[in-house]
Formats: sequence, C-alpha cells, structure tokens
Amino acid sequence: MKIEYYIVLSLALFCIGIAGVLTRRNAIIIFMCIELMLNAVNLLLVAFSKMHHLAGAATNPTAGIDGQLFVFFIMVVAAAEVSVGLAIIVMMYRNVHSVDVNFLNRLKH
Amino acid sequence: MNAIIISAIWGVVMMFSGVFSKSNAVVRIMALTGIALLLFVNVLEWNGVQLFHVNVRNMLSFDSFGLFFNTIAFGSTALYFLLSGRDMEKVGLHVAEYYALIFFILCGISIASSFNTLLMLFLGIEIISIPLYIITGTDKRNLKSNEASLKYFLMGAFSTGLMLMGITLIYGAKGSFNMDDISLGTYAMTPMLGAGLLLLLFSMAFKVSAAPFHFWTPDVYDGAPTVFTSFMATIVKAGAFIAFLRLFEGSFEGMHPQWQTLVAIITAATLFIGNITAVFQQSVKRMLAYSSIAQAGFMMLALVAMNGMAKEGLVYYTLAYSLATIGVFAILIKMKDYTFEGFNGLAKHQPVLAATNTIFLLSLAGIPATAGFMAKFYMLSAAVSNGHVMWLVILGVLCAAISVYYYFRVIQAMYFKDGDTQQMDTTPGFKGLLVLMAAFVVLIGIFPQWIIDKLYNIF
Amino acid sequence: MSVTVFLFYFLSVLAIGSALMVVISRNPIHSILWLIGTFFAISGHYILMNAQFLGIVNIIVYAGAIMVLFLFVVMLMNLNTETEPKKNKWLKLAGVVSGGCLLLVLVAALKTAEKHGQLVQLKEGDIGLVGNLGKVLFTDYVVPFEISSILFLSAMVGTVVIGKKGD
Amino acid sequence: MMNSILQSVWLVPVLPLIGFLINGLFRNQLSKSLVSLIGCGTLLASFVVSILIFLDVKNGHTHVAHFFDFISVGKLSIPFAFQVDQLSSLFLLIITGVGFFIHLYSTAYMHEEEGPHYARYFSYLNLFVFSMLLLVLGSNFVIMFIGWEGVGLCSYLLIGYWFKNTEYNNAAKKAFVMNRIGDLGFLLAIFWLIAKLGTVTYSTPEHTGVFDLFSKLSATDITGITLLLFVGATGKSAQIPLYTWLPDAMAGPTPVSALIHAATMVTAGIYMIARSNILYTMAPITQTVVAVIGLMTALLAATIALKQNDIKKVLAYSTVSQLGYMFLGLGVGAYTGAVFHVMTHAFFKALLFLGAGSVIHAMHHEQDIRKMGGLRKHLPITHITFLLGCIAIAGIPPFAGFFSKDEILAAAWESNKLYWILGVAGAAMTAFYMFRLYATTFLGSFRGTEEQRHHVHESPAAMTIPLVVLAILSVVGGWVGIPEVLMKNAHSLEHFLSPIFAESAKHAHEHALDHNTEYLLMGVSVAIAAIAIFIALGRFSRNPELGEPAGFGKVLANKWYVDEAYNAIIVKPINWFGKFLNSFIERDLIDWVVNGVGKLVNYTSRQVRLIQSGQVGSYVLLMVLSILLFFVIQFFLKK
Amino acid sequence: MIPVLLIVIPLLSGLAAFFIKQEKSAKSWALFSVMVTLVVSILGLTVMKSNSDLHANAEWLPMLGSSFAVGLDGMGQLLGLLTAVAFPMIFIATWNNSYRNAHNFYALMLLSQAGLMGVFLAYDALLFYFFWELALIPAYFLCSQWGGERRIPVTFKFFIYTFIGSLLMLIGIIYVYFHTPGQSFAMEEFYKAQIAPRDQDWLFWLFFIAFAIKMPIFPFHTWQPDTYEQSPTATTMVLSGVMVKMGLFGVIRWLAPVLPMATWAQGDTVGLLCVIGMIYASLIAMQQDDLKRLVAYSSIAHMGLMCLAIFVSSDKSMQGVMIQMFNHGINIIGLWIVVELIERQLHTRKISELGGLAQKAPGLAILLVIVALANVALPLTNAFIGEFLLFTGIFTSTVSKHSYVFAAVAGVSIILSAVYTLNMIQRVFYGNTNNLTAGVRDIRFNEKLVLGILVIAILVVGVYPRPLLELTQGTVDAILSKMLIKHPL
Repeated sequence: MKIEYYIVLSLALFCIGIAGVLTRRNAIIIFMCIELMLNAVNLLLVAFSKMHHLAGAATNPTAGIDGQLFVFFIMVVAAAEVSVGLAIIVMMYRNVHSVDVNFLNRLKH
Repeated sequence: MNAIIISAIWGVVMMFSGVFSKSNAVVRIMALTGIALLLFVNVLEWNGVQLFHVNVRNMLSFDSFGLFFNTIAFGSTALYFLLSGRDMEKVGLHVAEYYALIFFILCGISIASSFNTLLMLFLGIEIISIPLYIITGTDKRNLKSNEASLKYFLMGAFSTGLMLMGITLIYGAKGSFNMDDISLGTYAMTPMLGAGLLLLLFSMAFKVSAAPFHFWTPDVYDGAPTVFTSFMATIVKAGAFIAFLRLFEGSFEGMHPQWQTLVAIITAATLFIGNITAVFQQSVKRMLAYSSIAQAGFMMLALVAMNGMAKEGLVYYTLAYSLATIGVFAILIKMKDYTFEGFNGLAKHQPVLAATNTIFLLSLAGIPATAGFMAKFYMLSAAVSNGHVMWLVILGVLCAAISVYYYFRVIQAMYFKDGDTQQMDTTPGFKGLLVLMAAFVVLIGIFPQWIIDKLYNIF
Repeated sequence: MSVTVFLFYFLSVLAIGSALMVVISRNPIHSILWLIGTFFAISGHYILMNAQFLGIVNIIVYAGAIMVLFLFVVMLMNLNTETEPKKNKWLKLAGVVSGGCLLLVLVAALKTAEKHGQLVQLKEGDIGLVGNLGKVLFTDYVVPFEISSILFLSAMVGTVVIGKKGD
Repeated sequence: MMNSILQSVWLVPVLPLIGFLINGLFRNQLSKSLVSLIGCGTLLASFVVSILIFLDVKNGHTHVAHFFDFISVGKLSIPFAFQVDQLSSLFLLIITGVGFFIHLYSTAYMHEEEGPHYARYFSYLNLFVFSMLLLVLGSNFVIMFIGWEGVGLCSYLLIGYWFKNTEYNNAAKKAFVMNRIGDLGFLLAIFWLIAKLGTVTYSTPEHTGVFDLFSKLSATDITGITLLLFVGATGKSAQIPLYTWLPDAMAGPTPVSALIHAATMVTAGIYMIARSNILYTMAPITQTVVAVIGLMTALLAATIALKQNDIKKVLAYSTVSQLGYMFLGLGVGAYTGAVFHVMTHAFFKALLFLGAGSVIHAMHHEQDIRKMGGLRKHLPITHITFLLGCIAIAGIPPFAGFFSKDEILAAAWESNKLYWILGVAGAAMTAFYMFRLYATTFLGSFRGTEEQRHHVHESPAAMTIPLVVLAILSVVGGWVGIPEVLMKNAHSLEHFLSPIFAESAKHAHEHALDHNTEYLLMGVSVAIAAIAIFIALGRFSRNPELGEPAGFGKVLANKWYVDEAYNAIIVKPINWFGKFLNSFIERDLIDWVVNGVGKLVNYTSRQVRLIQSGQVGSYVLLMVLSILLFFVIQFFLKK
Repeated sequence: MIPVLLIVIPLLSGLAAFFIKQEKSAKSWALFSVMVTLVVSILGLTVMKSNSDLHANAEWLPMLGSSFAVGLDGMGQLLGLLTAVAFPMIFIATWNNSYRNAHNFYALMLLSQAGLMGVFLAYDALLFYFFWELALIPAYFLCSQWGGERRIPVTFKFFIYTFIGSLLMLIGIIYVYFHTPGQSFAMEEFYKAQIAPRDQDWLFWLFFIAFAIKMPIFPFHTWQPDTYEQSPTATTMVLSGVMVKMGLFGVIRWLAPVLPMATWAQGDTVGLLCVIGMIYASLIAMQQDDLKRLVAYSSIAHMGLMCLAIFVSSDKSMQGVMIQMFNHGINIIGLWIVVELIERQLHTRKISELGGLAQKAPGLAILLVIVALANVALPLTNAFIGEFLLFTGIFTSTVSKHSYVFAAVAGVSIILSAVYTLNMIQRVFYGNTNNLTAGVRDIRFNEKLVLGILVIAILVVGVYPRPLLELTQGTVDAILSKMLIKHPL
C-alpha cells in the first residue's frame, strides 16, 4: 500500500476531528473529536513506522519501531488526559448542570 | 536528570505530606525544602555531579543552557513559594496536592529544557499541561475557574493533537524522533517536513501563548486562582519558551530562513494583539494576562533571530520577566480589588509595596536600569543583528511604547490618585523579600554581565 | 483487487464513515458508539499492518476503557437525549468549511511529499509484535516509560483534586 | 600718539555707563539731586573728553582702540574695538554735547517724578548715551549693531517710561518691533559680509577690513548688502516704510524725544550709511533707492505734519521729514551734506523739542496746540529760542538749517532735477507747518483753561540754559559748512570729514554746479520757504484752525491712514494667522493627530479585544483559520 | 574622576534623600548636594584639567562591548556646568516652596540631575541611552506627582512620546553597534562605523526623531507646552533649562558624527522643519495667555534655531549652538523663576489677569526685563552671542543650498520673539494694577539672589564670551572634522 493513501486517510480523520471540534458544543463530544484526531495521528504514525521499516529493515531489523512506541505513549497520555478532562467536565457539570461549552463565557474580552 | 528525578520524587513526597500532616505550615516548609533541594541538585548537576546514573539513551541531553534555565526556574519558584505560598492555602483544601502538582510541573519543565527527542518534548509538555489544567480549576466553586479550566483543557488537548500531527509528519519525513537525526541535512523545506514544522510551530505557539494561538491565555489567566496565574504566567511560560527554542534550534535551524518570516508574522501578531488589547482592560489581572502575551511576543524575537545573542537573551528575558511578574502578582494577590481603581492611593498606605511594584512594572515596561530593559535590549539586538526583520524590531519598540501605557496606569493609580486605605495581610518578611527582589531586578538591570558571571562562578 | 487492498479500503471507509457519524450524530451516546466503531476500524488497520500489539491495545484501552469512561460520564450526566443546544448554523458551516479547507490544504501541501510512492509494509514485519516492542520499550525507551508514570501520577492527583467533593 | 587723549576714548562711553549703573542700582537710596549730579556729571565729563578727542582728531589723529576679542570663532574674529576718526568724533561731540544739555534740561523737566523713578529715568538716559556712543565708536559692524540695538532698547524703555499708561507702552513696543524689523536687515547684511569677506571690521591697517576689500564683492552682493543695511537704517531712522513708530514715540518724556527721537538715535541710520559710504557709492541702485525713499519720506511726513495739532507730533513728523532729507543727501552722494544736516538738525530739533517741552511743562502737560496760543508773553525765552529754531529748520540764511539743507538740495539738483523740485516743495511745507506751529502756540491769544493761565510761567534755568545754548548753536551751527559759492574754503566740515569720504569721492562723478545755478537754487528755495512762512504766519497768528479737519485735510490729519493700513495688512493677518495656527493647526491638527494616535490605539484595543469572545468554539475556529492562512502563505504564496 | 563624581554625587545623594523625611532637612541636603556637584564641576573647569581627571573608563558589559566610559570634553564641560549651575539656582529660587512628600521631590530632582549629567558625560552609546531614560523617569514622576490639574494625562503623553522616540533611537544605536569595527558601543567606535548611505538615511530618522521629540522640533512638539504648563515650575526649569539640551547634545554627539552623510543629505529637510517650527512657535506664542505656555513656545522657537544651526555644519553655527545651549538654559530658567514667583503669589499665570506688577515689584520687573531681553537676544546679553553665531553660521554655510532662505526666514522669528516677549512684559508688568495684583510684594532675597546671579551671568557671557567659546572649540573642531569628512563639497 502506498503511503499517500494512509496520509490522506489520516488527514481525513484528523480534519473530521477538527471539524467536529468546530461544529459541536457539547464538551464531551468535542473531547471525543480530539480523541479522534489523536487516533488519526496514531494511524499515520503506524503507517510511517511500517514504511520506514520496509525501507530500513535490511540494515536495522528494528527500523521504524520507534513510531509504534510513540503511538503507545500517545495512548498513555491520552488516557491520562481523558481522566483529567472528564474530571473537569464533571466538575463543570456539577456547578452549572450543563456541558455546553458556550454556556460558560464569563471570561471574555 | 537530578532535577527530573528529585522533582518527581518530591511531588510524591508532597502528596503524602498532605496525608500525614494537616498543618499547612508543615506542607509549606516541606515544599520549600523541596524546592531548595531541587535547586541544589540542579546546581550540582551543573557542576557535573550526577546523583543518578541513568542511561538516557540520547533522549535527554543536559547542557548548561538547560541547566541554567532550570536554575532560574527553580529559583523563581522558590521565590514564588516564599511570596505567595500562604495565598495558595486560600484557594482550597488540597494544599499539599497543589504543591505536588507544581513539583510535577517543574519536572515537566526540566524535561522540556533538556529533551533531545520529540517524544520527550511531547511528554514534557504534557506533564506541564495536565497539572496546569487542574490547578486552573482548583477554585472549584468559582465558575470562572471552572470555565478557565475547561477552556484550557479543550484547547490544550486540541493543540496537543496538532503537535502530534506535526511530530508524525516529521517522523514520516525523517524516520526518527531524535533531534540530531532530524536536523541532519535539514535545509530545504520539503512538504512533509514543512507541514510538520508548521504544525509543531503552531502548537508551541499555543503553549507560549503567541497570537493567533493565544486565545486561551487571557481567559485562563483571568479565571485561574491568581496565585496560580502567577506561576503559569512566569515559570511555565518560560519553560515552554525554552522548549520552543530548543526544538527549533535543535531541529530546524538549517531551515531558519524558510520559517523565519512565518515566525516573524506570528511575533508581530503577538506583539500587536498582546499590547493593544491590554490597553483597554479594566482588571489588572486580565491586563497582566495580555501583558504576558505581549512579553511572549518579545521573547518570540529570540526565535525569529535565532542566534547566540537570542539564546542568551531569552534566558535573561525569562529571568527578568519571571521575577517582575512574580512580584507584581504577589502584590496583586494581596489586593481586594483587581481593577485599576483598586490600586488607587496604594503608595500612601503601602509605600513599600507601591515602590517595589513600580520597579517590577518598570522592568516589565523595559525601562533602563531594570532587568526588563536589558532583556528587551538583548532581544532587539538579536533581531537587529539578524538583519532581516527591521520592520519587526520597529513594530516591537512601538508596541513596547504602548505597553508603557498600561503598566503606567497601575503606577499612576498607586502614586497619583487617592484611594481608600486597604487592610492587607502583609508580613515584614513578605515586604523584605519584595524589596530584595526589586533590588535584584535593578541590579541585574544595571550589571547583567556581572550578575550572570557571578552566577556562573557560584554554581 | 487483493484481499489486503479490499480490507484497506473497507476499513478506511468504515473509519471515515464512523468518524463522520461521530460528528453528525445528535445523540451523544450514538456519537460514542460511532467513535468506538472508528476505533475498531483503526485497530483493523493496525492489524493489517501487522502492528498487533497496538491493535489490541487500541481496542482495550481506547474502545474499551476510555470510551466506556465516556459512556459512563454521559450516562451519569443523563445526557443521552438530544439536549445539545443548536449551534449557530453559520458557525457550524464555517466549522465544516474550514475543516474541509484544512484537509484540502494539507492534502495539497503533502501531494508532492518527499516520501510519495513509498510503500507501507502490510501483513509482514515483526516490529509490531509485543515481544519486539517490549524489548525496545524496556531498554531504549525506559526513561520515557518511567516518566510517563509521572504523567499518570499528576493526572491522578489532579483527578482527585478536581473530582473530590466537599470543598 | 602714545599719550594721546585718543587712548582714553573708552572713557567716553564708560562714564555714562557708570552713571547708569550707579543710578540704576542705587535708585532707591540716592537723593534726586545726587542722581542729577551723577547723571549730568558723567555726561559732562564725557563731553569734555569728547571735545578733547575732537580737537585731537582735528589735528589729523585717528585711532583704533582694541580692547578684547569679543567673538572669535575659526577665522571669524570680531574684536571689541573703538575707532576714533573724524566721523565718530563729530558724532561723539553731538551726542555728548546735546546729550548733556538735555540731561541738564531733564533735571528740571522731570523734577516732579518720585526719587526711584527719577533715578530710573536718568539711568535710562545714561544707558542710552552709552549705547549711542558704542554705536558710533565701534570699529566694526557688530559693535555698531550692539549700540544699534542698545539705543533701540533705551528708546523702548524711555518711551514706555510712564509704564502705567498702556498707550505709551504700545508706542514703546511699536518702536522696538519696528526697529527690530530694520535690525534684521542690518543683521542679514552683516551675515552677508561675513559670508563674502569673512570680516565685519571697517578697515584695518593691513587692509583686510570691509572697506578695504569692497572690490571683492560682486555687484549683486554689494547691492544686496547696502539695501539690507538701508533696511536697518529705515527702521532706526524712521523712513518709509518703517517710520510710523517715531510719531508714536512722542509718548515718552519730551527731553527723550529731543535726545533720542530727534537729535541722536534716529540719525544712526545716516551715520551708518555715511560710515559705509564707499559701499553705497559702489551700489548705484541702492543709492537711487535711498534717495527716492528719503525724498518720499520727507514729503509724506511733511504733508502729515501740516495737519497735526499735537505740538510734539508736528515736531516728530518734521523729524521724519528732515531725516528723509538726510537720506536724500546720502542717496545723491552728498555724504558730508547729510552728516552736516544731522549736526544742524540735532541742534535745532533738540531746541524745538526742548522748547516744546518747556511749553508743555508750563501748560501742565497739555500738548494740543489748539489749547495754547499767546504764550509769547508768558514764556519769553522759550518763545525766542523756539522762533530761532523754526527759522533754522525753515532754511532761512544764515541759520544753521539753511546751509545743510541747501547742500543736500544742491547735490540733489546735480543728481536729478526732480529730486530738487520735490525737495524744495518739502522745504516749503516744512517752513509752513513750523510756522503754523509757532503761530498757533505763541501768537494770538491764550486759549487754555483759567487754571493753566494762572500757572503759566517761564521754565527754570536748568531748562532755559540748554534752550539758549542750543538756540545759539542753531544760529551759528551752520557756519562750519558755508558753501564754496558763498565763501571760499569756509566749508570746514567738508574739509574735516574728507578723509572719511575720500574713497567715495574718487569713485563719484565730479561735476560741480556752476555758481549761477547754485545762487539760483538757493534763492528759489529760500524764497519759497519765506513765502511759506509768511502765509503760515498770516493764516494762523490771528485765527488758528481749531476745528476738526475735513476732506483731504482729514486724510492728512489721520496720517494718510498708514497706521490703519499697516494694521489691516500686516498686524491683523499675522494675528489672525497666529490664532489660526494656535487653534486650528496646533490643537485641531497636530495635537489631534498625536492624541488621535492614542485614541486610535484605544479604539483598536476596544475592537480587537472583542475577538476574545469568550467562546471556545470561536477561539478554535480562529486558530484553525490562522493555521489555514499560514499553510497557504507558506506553501502556496511564498515562491 | 571628575565625571564620575558628577554623576555619582547626585545619584547617591538622591537615593539618600528618599529617606530624609523632614522637609527642611531634605531641602538642605539637596541644596548641599547640588552645591557640591557645582564645586566639582568648577574644579573640573579650573584646577583638575588633566586627562585622567576628566576621563574615566570602567568595565561594565564586556561581552557587549560596552563600558562605563565617561568624560568631559568641551561640550561636556559646558553642559555639565549648565546642569551643575541650574540645580542650585532652581533649589534656591524655589526655596520657599513647600511640597507634599518633599523628600521624594528632592530625591527625584537629584536623580534627574544624575541622569542629565550621565547623558552629557557618557562616552558610550549604551550608557548614554541608559542615562537618557534615567533622566526621563524622575521627570515623569516629578510632573505627575506635583504638577497641575491635568498633570496625569499630560505628563503621560510626554512620557510616552519621548519614550517612543528613545526606543527608536535604541534600535538605531543597536544597528550602528553591529556596524562598528569592533562591535562596541564606545564613542570612538561609533564614529568609525561604516554604514551604507542608504541605511544611513533611515537610521538618521530613527535617531533624529528621538532627539526631535526631546528638543522639540515641529511637528513633534505638542507634548511640550502642556507638560511645561502642568509641571511644577522647578521641574519645568529642569525640563526646559537642561533637559531639552539633551536633544541637541544627542544630535551633536551621537548623530551628526556617526551618520555624517545622512546628516548632510537630510539637513535641508530638518532645516525646513526647524524653520517652520520657529515661525510657527513664535506665532503661536503670540497668542498665548498662559505665561508658561508662552515661554514654552518661545523655547520651541529657540530650539528650532539651534537645531537648524547644527545641520548647516559650519564652525560658527556649531559654536553658536554650544554657547547658546548654555545661554538658553540660563535664560529660560530665569524666565521660569519669574513665572514661578508670579504664580506663587497670585495663583494665576493668565496674562490677561495680570498687570501693573512693575509698580509693586520693581525688582522683579527689572530682572525680568533683563532676562526677557536676553530671551530676544539683545546685544550684550548672552543670547546675542549665541544667536549671532547661529545666524552667521547658517547664513554662511556651504552645506545647505538654502541657507540664505533659512537664515532670512528664521530671522523673522527674531522680530516675532520681540513681539511676544514685549507683549508679555507689557501686559504683566506695565499698565495699572488690578484687584489681584494690587497686593503683590516684591521678590525676596533668595529669589533676588538667583535672578541677580543669572543676570550677571547673562551680561558677563554677553560681553565676554571667549572663555565659553574657547572651551568648546576643541569639541566643535572634532565634531566638524567627523561630519565633513565624507562631505562631497
């Protein structure tokens, strides 16, 4: 499979995520869209990893492995982020009983 | 490595100190001990003493630049603890946890100042960011704090996404996360490399609150408990800048001409928006938020210029900026009223606070004989010596002139207007420390070289 | 069309389609479910690329743990109805358009990318296997691995600070 | 030479300066008599030294006394030095002599003033004499300029001596400003000289002075320089167009008018041109201008004088007119004649002013001649001396005015017949208005109030002695310049001054008038003057014109509305322009722009901060849009 | 030694003055300090004239190539003397004034003296810039704290205005720094900087705008009348007597010799601005009703002339500028003292409300008249020497093509200056008294003393200017040799 397919696929997912962030008001959904963006990145990283592996396997049997490890770390971070993010959203919900991001706009100008 | 490990450990220690002691004083003393220890071990490392023998596999590299910055960051934090530690206790019950989070952030800063691979950069930035999301929201009953926290989190996560996409594209192009590999032969801006660089640039710009990625800054700084705003606006921002500089110097210096214009545009926008918007603020806190954007614009000049002077200057700038901002915030926290009117007549009732505040503000405005001037001088010199961005330099000084407007509004309020007496719980120690800081600001403003040399010699 | 290619296209369409549904769905629950679908599709991709470890982890961590957490929160908040207020349709349009534009621009920018035409190894190569990954992770990558524990610690502390009731 | 009195020339100005300092600094302590003593005494001493100097110069000695380097920059060196020669010694004599008598006169005239003010008056007078001496003694144009401005200052101070009166102050201010306008011309001429010749010294033994190097100047330069110098002269010597200050200057005490605005200061312009005669001789265009301006001034002032009713105003316009004659003389190359006229004019005009002062003193500060009349009986000495002065100014032989005026007119005839005709016309008017004045004041019946009649009495000796002395001088003063045609080699003044004008004489066209023409000219002018006198006496001795003039007379009485015209053409527009600048350009434009920048920043701030809408969605949208923009810039625009 | 003392004495005594809470003591301390400074300055002029006495150089920022280099050349001596003389005069003349928080007032005054001294004595561009700003800050506080009603916005405008200018100059300094042969801020190195003519042109304006704002030159002048009006008079004296000289000084020391070609090329443009400004300011001065504003505009006109004279680059004009800087300082301080005396007694500066003061205060009137006459450059006053040389230099200049026009038009301002000055004298001092002015006292001894000294200075310099001219001859020659070195003529 040529790499550009993966690039386009990932970018498409990434941009869908961005579009989701832009179009939705529900904090949770926005957060999910961000997760979608991260997954797009992960996919691309794995694809690159395999691409580099194919190119460099002759000299280095573990060529490209770092890409996949990076994905692992992204997942780790994402998990941590989710816990914090959801805590924040829950805290907000407790106070205002809404998860609408536009609901809170005291801070402006 | 010393700093990373000790700060992480001390973060855990602080967590437990909250469990074992209900006394805030004990926690505070623990924290001060920790920061002193941190400072100490960092200086030790600077002098070549490694407490831990860890094979970092070329993922981190501890150069004197990073270590020097760490020293500044830890020193500033120590001052911050001393000045504003008590005020942290007013935010909420989890004092020990706040300290723990701050130590974790310091750990992230240590990583960000010494990373040698994009992975460590990513981790470092995240270790800084995630605790920040939390301490922004620590004032849980305060809707502003909630809002700030949520905004910060959503946008921060978004920018993380951008950063990761950038890293991925660079990985795609160069096949490695290691900066040495990336910078190898990186002279032409090929599409994938370019796109990756741009995305990284945007996400880093977000972290240092450079326009047009600065939107979170005013709201978050405004909404966060003031005592934490102080920390965020100074040490954290400085750390992000060091990471920014490290990244672009280490990875993309070969392509400097290709991205210089873009960074110059971002710098110009930052300077402009930061300064212009600060003019119309009514709250000093929010004004300081915008001013931190404006100061970021000046620090961005280092990236635009990207030469020896810029690097040296950026460290100096972070020092000057952090000291002054911590001082101003420490005083601001004591105020009942955060508007400009709240400062009316302060000079009459609290001459020491007013005088020191004036020196800090003068330093922020970049008036000679304060550290802020030398900092701006370094930045301007770096940009001028670069030679390609004279327009930016001129815009910079015009913006600096605008900045005088809002900084001096505070001075005017304190000195030239009459206001009510305010009861403020200030201790002699607090005032003494402020005076010392102000003196230091003036001293390094007049003898920067001397001070820096001395620092080098002592440590 | 070989099976691999067919699978690639199938998974891609599935991923994009579910992703779109995540954004489009009015009901948060549906969004979450669609997102899980997307993750499955992406996991399929991983497995297609012989990145088995990641494929599994993706399903366990993302589709399993994380999305369940999301689901749990949504349910907890009783948000499973279509209560989300309508966003200004122009803003929505702007969001969609700018997202689309970004895609266009990124794709156009990378159209002539330097790695153009390089192949991605599918179904072969053993770097994605747990053993290999683990070996590297605990040798070369041990420092970041340990450091990510700090991240978790701070996230944990944070969640406690934020989530604890009563002050 | 070493022990010559000329070495002590510094005494001449320094003595009055000392008088000024003492009177000025200790004005509150000194008694009035002491003040008079110091004021007059210093001047008397100065006068004595001047006489000695004059006598020495008459023996052919001249001297340049160098004191110190005043300004010395690079190649430009301006020494503080005095030049004693025929011209300056003559002027010394006039200044200190006439000055002394006027000081003496003042002791009585100003006796009513309070002590400090009295002292102030004398200190000003002394300062004036000092400045005037500086003016004539200076050995270069800069020192002359110092004196030049100095006398202007003293004139200002003395005109505004009674400073409570706003009118007087306005007059003083006007005098100063008008002088300043002229001074600018003078200054520019000095700069021009420095630019071209690098020096301002008249002449040096090494022949590096201005008058030694004049041949180096191009025609343009010399014309320009002389014209600018002449501008200076029009200011100081009250010529068209800058003459209007002089009549107003009569606001000052009458002795001041006599000393400054008749005898000495106003002749500074003549002195200056006479001093730089060689330059003028080399600049025929300027000469014509000088002559024409002089003549026009003479006529214009004479016509105005015809209808004035203020005794001092008449004399003032008469002074302007006479000064015009002097310039006419200078313009036609009769330098000696002009200087001669300066001298005689100093005598009789000072006399007339002092006489007028005596009248005013007697009439308790009444100056309107319509309210006088018949003073002949009450003020016998004043009357006689005044009459003598009138005859002298009218140019009746053998009084002083005749000789000097005749010399100028003769030279005018040589130059251009029209000059002469107009000059004679002016002379006729002079005779007419002087005798109108005389007749209205002294003849006829007394028209003042009863109280005035009661108090009218002859002035004290301190006032009459100067009158008598000056009257004698007015009579005999002309005899030093009896023309060739009347008496061979009797023109001792010409002989005396010849070294000064020698260079000019070389360049001038020599064609003396034949005797017949000269007799004829003299005869005609005297006859016309005499006729004018008789008409005037006939008309005004019995029934003076007391009503307001009408028709053309009104135009004359209002001085041709020149002041009004100046006001409308120059003063008002400048004021208006200043107001315009102040309110419009300064406030509404420049300040508006400056403040506008501030406001713009504020406004921009107000607008820009709206971007910070508080909504995460819009923040992210803006970020994405910026990302888009940056991508476009980086990848699709920059090539 | 001497220059270091000149800076350090006021600096330290100023800092010390912050802690003297007693008004009387603070006042005396300040006076004592400035007297010491004056003595040191005179010592530098008379006894201690060796090179080592007059120059000092200490390491400051070796990495940047900047050092604490100070020295007294002729121009420095002259302006140092002016600064040293001005402050005692000001303190004595305002001895009877009472200020809120007097210790702060005097401390700031002393600090501004230190800043001014530093500006005039610095031999290093960065040091110069340092002091340039240091002089500004105390002035800002002085004006804002003890000024008139509108003091806050007005002085703020002043501050920002000058600050923008100085920041632009800072860019220029940095730019030149990078073009010096040895990457140094030292003055000699700056004079050796090689800068292409094209760059000189825009650099010139970066520098010049800073100096033009300070002087001020039309159209950068609008801060000045407002500030002078609103400042406490003691500060106004510092501002107008000494501080405006910073602009001229800057042009002479840091602009003309550093960018000679641009100075030559832009000379006519600047000249035009100066000439317009002179006439403009004079005309506006004629319209003023406020004494302070009148003097302020008059000052603008005078500064315009001096600035013009620099740009014609002739030895006479340059000497004229030197001596006139001193004279203008003396004269305008005299004028301000008079204004201050009037305002303190009558609480008004409106010319229209005054009148007849000469009757009540003859001493004041006489001294004022002399100072005012010096202001209009009457011969035998000091300003005549200055203006004569200025005009001579302008007129005889070979550098400017339009020097005749400049001289002639500028000459008109001489007339106008006479008009407004005499107007002022007349309307304030002459005429009859009114209700307000009927009760005026004459001046006190200390004021008489100061004005008397000023008047003596005016006359002495007016009659015997040689010592001053000789003092600055060397500097003028040096500067001109730098300025004309690449001169095409």
